[in-house]
Amino acid sequence: MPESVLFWIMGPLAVVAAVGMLLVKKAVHSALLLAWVMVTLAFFYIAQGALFLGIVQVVVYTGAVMMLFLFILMLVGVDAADSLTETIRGLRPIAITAAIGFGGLMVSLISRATLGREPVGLDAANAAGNVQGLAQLLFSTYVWPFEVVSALLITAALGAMVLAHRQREVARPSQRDLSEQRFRSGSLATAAGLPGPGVFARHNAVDVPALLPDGSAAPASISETLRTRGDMIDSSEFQLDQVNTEVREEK
Amino acid sequence: MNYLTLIMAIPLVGAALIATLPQAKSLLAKQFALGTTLIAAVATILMTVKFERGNTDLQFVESYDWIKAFGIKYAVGVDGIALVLILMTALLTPIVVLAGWNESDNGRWSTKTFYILILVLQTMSFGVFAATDVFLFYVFFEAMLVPVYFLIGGYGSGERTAAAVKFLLYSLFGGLLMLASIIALYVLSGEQGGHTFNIAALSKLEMSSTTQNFLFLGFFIAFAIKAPLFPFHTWLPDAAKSATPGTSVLLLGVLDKVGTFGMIRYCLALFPEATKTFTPLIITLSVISIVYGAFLAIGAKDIKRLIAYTSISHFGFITLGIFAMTTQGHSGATLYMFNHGFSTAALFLVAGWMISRRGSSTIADFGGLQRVTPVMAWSFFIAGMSSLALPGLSSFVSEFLVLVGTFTRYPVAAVIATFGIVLAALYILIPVQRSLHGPTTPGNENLADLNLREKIAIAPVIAVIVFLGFYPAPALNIINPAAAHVLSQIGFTDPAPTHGGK
Amino acid sequence: MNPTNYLYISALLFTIGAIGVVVRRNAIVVFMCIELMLNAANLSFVTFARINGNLDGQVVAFFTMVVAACEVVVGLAIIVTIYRSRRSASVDDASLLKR
Amino acid sequence: MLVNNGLVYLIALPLFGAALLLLSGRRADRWGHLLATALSGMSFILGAVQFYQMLGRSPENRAVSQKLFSWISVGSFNIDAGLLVDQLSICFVLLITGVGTLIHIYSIAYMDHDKDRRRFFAYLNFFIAAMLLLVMGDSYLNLYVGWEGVGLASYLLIGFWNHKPAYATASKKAFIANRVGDMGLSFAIMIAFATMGTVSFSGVKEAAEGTSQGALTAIGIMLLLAATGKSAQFPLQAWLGDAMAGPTPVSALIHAATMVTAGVYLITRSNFIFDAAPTAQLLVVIVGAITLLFGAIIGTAKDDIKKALAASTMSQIGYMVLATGLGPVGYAFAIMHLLTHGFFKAGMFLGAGSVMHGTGDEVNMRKFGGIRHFMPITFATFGLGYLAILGVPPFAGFYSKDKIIETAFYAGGIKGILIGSVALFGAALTAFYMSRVMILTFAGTPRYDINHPPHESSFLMLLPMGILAIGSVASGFLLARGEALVHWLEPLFEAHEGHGKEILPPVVISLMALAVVIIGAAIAWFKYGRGTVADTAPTDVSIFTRIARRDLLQDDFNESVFMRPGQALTRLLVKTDDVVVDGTVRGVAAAALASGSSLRSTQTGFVRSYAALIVIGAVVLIAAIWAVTL
Repeated sequence: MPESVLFWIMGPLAVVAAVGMLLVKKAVHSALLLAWVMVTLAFFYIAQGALFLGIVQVVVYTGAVMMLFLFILMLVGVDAADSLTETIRGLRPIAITAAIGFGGLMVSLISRATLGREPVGLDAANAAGNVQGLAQLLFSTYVWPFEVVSALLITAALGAMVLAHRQREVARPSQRDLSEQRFRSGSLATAAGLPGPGVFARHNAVDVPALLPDGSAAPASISETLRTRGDMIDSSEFQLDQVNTEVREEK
Repeated sequence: MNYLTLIMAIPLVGAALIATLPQAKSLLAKQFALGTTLIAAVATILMTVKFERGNTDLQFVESYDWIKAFGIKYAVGVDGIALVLILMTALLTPIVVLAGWNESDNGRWSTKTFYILILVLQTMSFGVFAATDVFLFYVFFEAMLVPVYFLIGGYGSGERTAAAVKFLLYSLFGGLLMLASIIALYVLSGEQGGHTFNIAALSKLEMSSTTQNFLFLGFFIAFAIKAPLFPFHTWLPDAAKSATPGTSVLLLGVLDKVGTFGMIRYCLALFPEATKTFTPLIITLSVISIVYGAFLAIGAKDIKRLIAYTSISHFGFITLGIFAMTTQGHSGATLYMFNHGFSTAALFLVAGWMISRRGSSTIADFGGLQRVTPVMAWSFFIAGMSSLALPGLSSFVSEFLVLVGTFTRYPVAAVIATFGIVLAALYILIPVQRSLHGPTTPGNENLADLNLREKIAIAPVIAVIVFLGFYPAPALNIINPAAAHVLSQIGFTDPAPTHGGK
Repeated sequence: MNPTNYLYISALLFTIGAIGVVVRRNAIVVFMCIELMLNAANLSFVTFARINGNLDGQVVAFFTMVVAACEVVVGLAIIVTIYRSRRSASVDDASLLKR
Repeated sequence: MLVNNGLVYLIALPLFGAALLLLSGRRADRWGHLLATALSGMSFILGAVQFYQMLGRSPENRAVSQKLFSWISVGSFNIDAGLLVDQLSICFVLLITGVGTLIHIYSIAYMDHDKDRRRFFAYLNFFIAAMLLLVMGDSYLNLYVGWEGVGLASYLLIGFWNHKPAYATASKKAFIANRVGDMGLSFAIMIAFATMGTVSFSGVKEAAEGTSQGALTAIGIMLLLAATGKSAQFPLQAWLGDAMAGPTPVSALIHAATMVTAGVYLITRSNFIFDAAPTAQLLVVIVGAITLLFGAIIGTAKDDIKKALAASTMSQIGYMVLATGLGPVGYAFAIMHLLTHGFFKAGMFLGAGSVMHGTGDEVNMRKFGGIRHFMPITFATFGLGYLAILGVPPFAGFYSKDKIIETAFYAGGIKGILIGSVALFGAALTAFYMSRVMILTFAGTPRYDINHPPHESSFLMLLPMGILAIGSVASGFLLARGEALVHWLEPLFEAHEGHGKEILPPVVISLMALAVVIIGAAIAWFKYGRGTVADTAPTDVSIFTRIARRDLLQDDFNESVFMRPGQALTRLLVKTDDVVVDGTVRGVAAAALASGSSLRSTQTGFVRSYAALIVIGAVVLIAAIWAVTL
């Protein structure tokens, strides 16, 4: 019974998380939801007597692979929030209909399929321990695929390195080059460097844009990453609404 | 190791060695290729010597399981017919290598690649003639296309890519039909006591006449495209025109023989009843090929296309001989395959030298070569004489045997085919007159005559042509028992003299 | 409990993953959806292993994980490369297949 | 039959010479012609030895044979490379090697200035070998080898100066006309094998008895076709005139004395077939008669001395063919005329060559005249030949030609009278055109630059002319004395019962022949001998003369009936191949391309749409499985 309880609680949650993956705007959120689904699956594995896989799922997938995803998200930029509007006309309804049809067919197939016997269960197979049982198979029957897969892994690692490696075609610009470039660009407005963030004496955090003389915010004063991510705090509250220009009478 | 596997392995080993050579050493690659093909030729000659002439069984037989699940074997063996074709291949390849010493220089890829392709092609050719497993045959049959495709597409001239693709598509189309037939045979064999691809076993299958007819057509169309027979011939002139002369020699001399060889080995042996059904049609096509090819040759303006068309005419003779179903026709056709290899080789090689010197393959651009380059002109003339089957040269023996053999059973076909010999005189003498005779036309005054290498290359070809013209017995002794055996297996006997009905 | 329920949930997750591949445009999200589909398949394998009473299904699931890892590594590297040259991670922008 | 293993050397010697001269290249320039002449001479000596030995044996045992090796052997088709020399062959062997050697000698001087003299001698030797093989082969197929061999030699020699386009064309024309004839020989061999199962002379002779008339007639007609090709008989006569493009010794040897008579040899050799096939025999007579007149008429109109002689050759061979068509009585006379003709015509050709040599290669007779003063020996030898061809007693032609005319008259019935008259009329025409040649060339006043008079030829050229002149005088008498040749050849032919019905006594026929000859010569004298002759051919002549000058329209006929339609057909087929046959293929390719490019629009390039398609595909697949398992 504990398994049923686990299933009926975790299962729907996993489905909800998966659906959420499709709906959320930001990729980071998708990644987090996916991590949740994976953890759920790890539970399921362990519940089904696949202890080793369950652990691997948590360690490798949720740990390593998802980290990789997040890492790349960071590299690529967190601006990667799609607009969820469809650009290819008619694709979405077709895709969703087809996918639902697919799912429906699968479900109906599964429900129609009968084994003709009760599920065996893994008690016998796991008698010597799940890890030992798996090892037995991996290093005997499946030793050849195992070796091949290891070769594949190495190849993939090398391939990723080759792909990700960027050959520099021109020398890295020196500070002098950058400076000259600034001066030669169309306007001299930024020649002396971009303005620093923060509102003097009120707020000096990096996410608050500086105020221009007319009191409006200067977007160029904060990091582009923060700007695109939308983590730019509205600086208007720090703005002095009206500078009291009235000179008080000296007592 | 058995001879057949040995001769198939030699070129492959050579190719592997050449592959290890540095790219820059093209001369070394050429020398390696020549050496390899010479070794293969010597091995093949030894094999021919060891061959038991009178024995009609397959010889040098080998059989190993290849793909057990489907009963596919690496099974090889030769009878007299296959042997002469293997011998021809083995003799022609070193000549081609030597004659086309500089053919690979202007190719898309390196010289190394050219010779690797040639050597691989040689192995495939040996294999296709030696295979006694239908599936193995099919594999070789299709695999041969690959090196030829690259040889035409990579080293040819003019519209070489288009020609290569045309060649490939035509051949693949035929191969596909054959594959369907082969699978059908395999299925049938499964229904009748065990899946197999063995020819001997397949020839004993029971089939309804409709099945036989369809399967026969599958094989026959593949071979008719390869041979090529009218109306499946249009790839040949394009391919021959675009390929290098050496490639053309292998294409017409060796590759196309697979078609006519296949007709004997597969169409006749596997489907004797269907053969009888289709014989009138095939005889008609052969006769059309003879006359049609000859007329097109007469009308050809390009010397390479001309030679290709003459070959279509000659292949008509070969097919005619095969389907005449007489010993003379069969022996003649097989001998014709051998002889045609050499006479076409001579024609193409000399034409190739003429073209490379003049920089044009249009007949009208030549003129008066006899005075400028006598040795080259003579070589071309002798090759031409062999092509028009002058008595005393090898083609005559085979052509006459085909005609006599056909006449005893199909007099009308033989009579029409004989008109081909007058047309042959025209299609040879017209280019001879235009290019060799007459005053030396501008552009031809300073052509160089054959150099020593070229003389060494062409001499053995002409020697074979002349020798077999006067004394064809060495070849006929090998062919005759096999040809008679094929006929007796499918139940044909020569017509007896009729005495005109008296 | 009847193990078939796991199969249902596997089918559902797989379908959701498939929809995600089609409708999302961010290459990384598409990738994650593919991972979801793989995981769904893995769940089926593990379930079948249980139904059949042997560990072969688990072994296959294990292999799938390794292959999926490889795929992620290479795939993400490709995404990075594309992003570098095109400044975009949208799969629609990379419609190089047509040209 | 006796076996003599030395026969092969007759052929091998000149063949060796040809190969050696061709292969050794310029190195042999200095001695090549001498070697070739010597080898030809040795062949003649060997032939003479054979002849001498033959004389010593009884008539039945005279034939000798040699089997070299099995040439082609497939099933029941067994051809040995075998040689056979019997009474008929030996006549040819002696003629070929004898006249051949003389012409070798002549050519040494004639071709002295040609830098390709070695090649010329190589060809000559090759011709001798091939011609010997033709007459010595023991089966039709062996004969065929020689038959095409001489065709090739003739092609090479006609085209010896092939850098002149017209000459190259002439050689090609000869080869192709010959090939048409060769086709006939092929047919004959094929029919013989299909009906009798053998193609050797002895085998066919035996089997002919049991073979139906129809088959024999077919073989006969095909052999006749072969003969018309090689011997320039109607309707394949057109090549001979153009063949005069070759050097004159070639014209003398090949196109007068030997090769062109091969057809007569073939028919005579196949007497057992023609004797059993009267229809074929009748055709032979008709062909002979037509050609006889055809050649003679052309001869009257030609101004080119060699072409006039060529036309005469055609006509004389017509006589021979006519004779062979008359059955057993005629064979011996045909051979006799062949031999005497070999002497006098070769002699006249050499004479013509000598004249050309002396006048700087001029061939137009209207540019000659009075040459007898400058070239007396040539005049004498040519004159003897002239008397011989006219059939003036006791010169050689009288014995042979008279007999043919006589036999023709005795052939019986209307046919006899008809062909006899044709032969007689032919004799008159012969007298006319030969006298014309004689008068225009040697008599009258010079019509050339008198400051550069012709000069007599060298001894090496005059010697063969002299010997041949002696032959022209004496050969007829020697062969006819006591019917020597008739008895010599008798064992080869079916026995025959004397002549046919003698409608006129032989003396009367001889006198008639003599009379028409005198009339013909006289007309020529009145027309050309008395006044001056224009040095250009008059153009205001009758339509008949114009047609005769155009070789009786033979080339126009061939051109309009065979050549132009053939060319049109070729062009049509080339077009068809490109448009219809290859067009179909290209059409299929184009259709594939078109359908491809229309399907291409479904490929948007968006990965996601492909993914959607994959999903749809999976749905369809699963639905299919679901439906099947339902």
